[in-house]
Amino acid sequence: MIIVSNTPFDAGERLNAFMEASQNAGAIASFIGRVRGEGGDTKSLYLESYADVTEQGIEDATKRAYARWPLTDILIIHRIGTLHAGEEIVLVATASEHRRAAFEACDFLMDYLKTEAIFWKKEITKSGSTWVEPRTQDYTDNKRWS
Amino acid sequence: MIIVSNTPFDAGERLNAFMEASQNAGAIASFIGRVRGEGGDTKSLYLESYADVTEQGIEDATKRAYARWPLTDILIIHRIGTLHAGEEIVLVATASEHRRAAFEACDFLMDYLKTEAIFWKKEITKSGSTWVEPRTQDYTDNKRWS
Amino acid sequence: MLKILYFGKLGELTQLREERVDVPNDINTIEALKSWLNTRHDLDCALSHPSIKTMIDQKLVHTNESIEGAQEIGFLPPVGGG
Amino acid sequence: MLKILYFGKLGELTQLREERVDVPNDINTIEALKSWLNTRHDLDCALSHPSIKTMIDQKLVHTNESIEGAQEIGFLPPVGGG
Repeated sequence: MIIVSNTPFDAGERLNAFMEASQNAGAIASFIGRVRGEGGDTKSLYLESYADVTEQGIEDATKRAYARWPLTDILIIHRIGTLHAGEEIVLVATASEHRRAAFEACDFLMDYLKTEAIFWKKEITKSGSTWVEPRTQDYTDNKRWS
Repeated sequence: MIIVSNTPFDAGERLNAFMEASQNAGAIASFIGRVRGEGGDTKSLYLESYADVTEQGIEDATKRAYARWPLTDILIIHRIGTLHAGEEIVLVATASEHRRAAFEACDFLMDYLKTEAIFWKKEITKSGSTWVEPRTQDYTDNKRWS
Repeated sequence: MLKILYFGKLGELTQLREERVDVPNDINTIEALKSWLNTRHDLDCALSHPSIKTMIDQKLVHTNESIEGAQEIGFLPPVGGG
Repeated sequence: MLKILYFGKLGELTQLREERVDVPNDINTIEALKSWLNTRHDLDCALSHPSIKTMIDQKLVHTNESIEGAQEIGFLPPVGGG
């Protein structure tokens, strides 16, 4: 399931529902990214997507994951709009019979989301705002899968 | 936090509480292992530990993880006793500022739990029961970190 | 009328996220359209920067393609979510 | 009295998970204790298998150590959880 939405979500609840729906998988890996709740300089994020283009791109990435690893299910939830400190940006969960497959597919999908998925991300702090681009490390991580 | 207990736990709820407690981490990786709810041959597990020795061993593994990766927090919950199909056996969650650190530490801790942690695991099916030992792949996975 | 979408920092530069424009007849390729829009919004060549990708009707284009028949053009700065 | 713990499949073979035993005076090393317990529970050398690890007072021992002064001996088949 792929959800790109400007509504906050409850990560634990979504993960439980995902597990409920994929009973035959013994291994579930997940990753949650969120806006850090930093001490002084409270930060918020603003995320943009390109409608169906964004979802189609994520869909294609999940197809590559299914082709590469023996997965029973994938869940990707990605927020858009304005996000405040402490809010979840992204949840990726992968279910498999095999621990390594679940871990690697989750890792792969996060690398896709960080570097290739059609999102734009602005960091807003008290001192101003900047559009964030992937770091060199993100691109390097993503190359591990090609 | 390390919990070895014969009481079932709610993975989503525990993960939410973990995230609540580690507000400054932007990246949370987790792994859940559970008893597969297989079609015909319903399986249950029986898990034994060696009291404080088991918890001390896990504690030492988390110290190695903290020394190796920049983590803000680790949660490990491991069931003992009798577990039925669909029940969670283990939850490992790692919180960090860095995605790779969270993923790798979670992966490392699961490898520890699979091959070195002081547990004994019996699989019970309609056709009988067997004590499960780590597979060759589990030992190979675990060697990645040494 | 051609629908133009400006994403991320481009939307800030143009101060609009999308617009519908009547493109002059002699503007019929991506590069020509970029130049025309750069001027129109006083963008100081922002659209012509090599990091900006273009989608015609939601498909990525890699060369200076014709915009004839296009309904929607999207200009995409470097992407990344998560 | 010495407390002996049999884990995993060893507990099934002995049909008990733990016991307290009066060890004869001439049984004063791990190997001697294993042999004595193998016989006592009709274990067909199960305790002497190289895969079985031993803990004296919850510390792993790697050689045929003395059990003098020990309170608790644990016999551990290959471990693994998760």
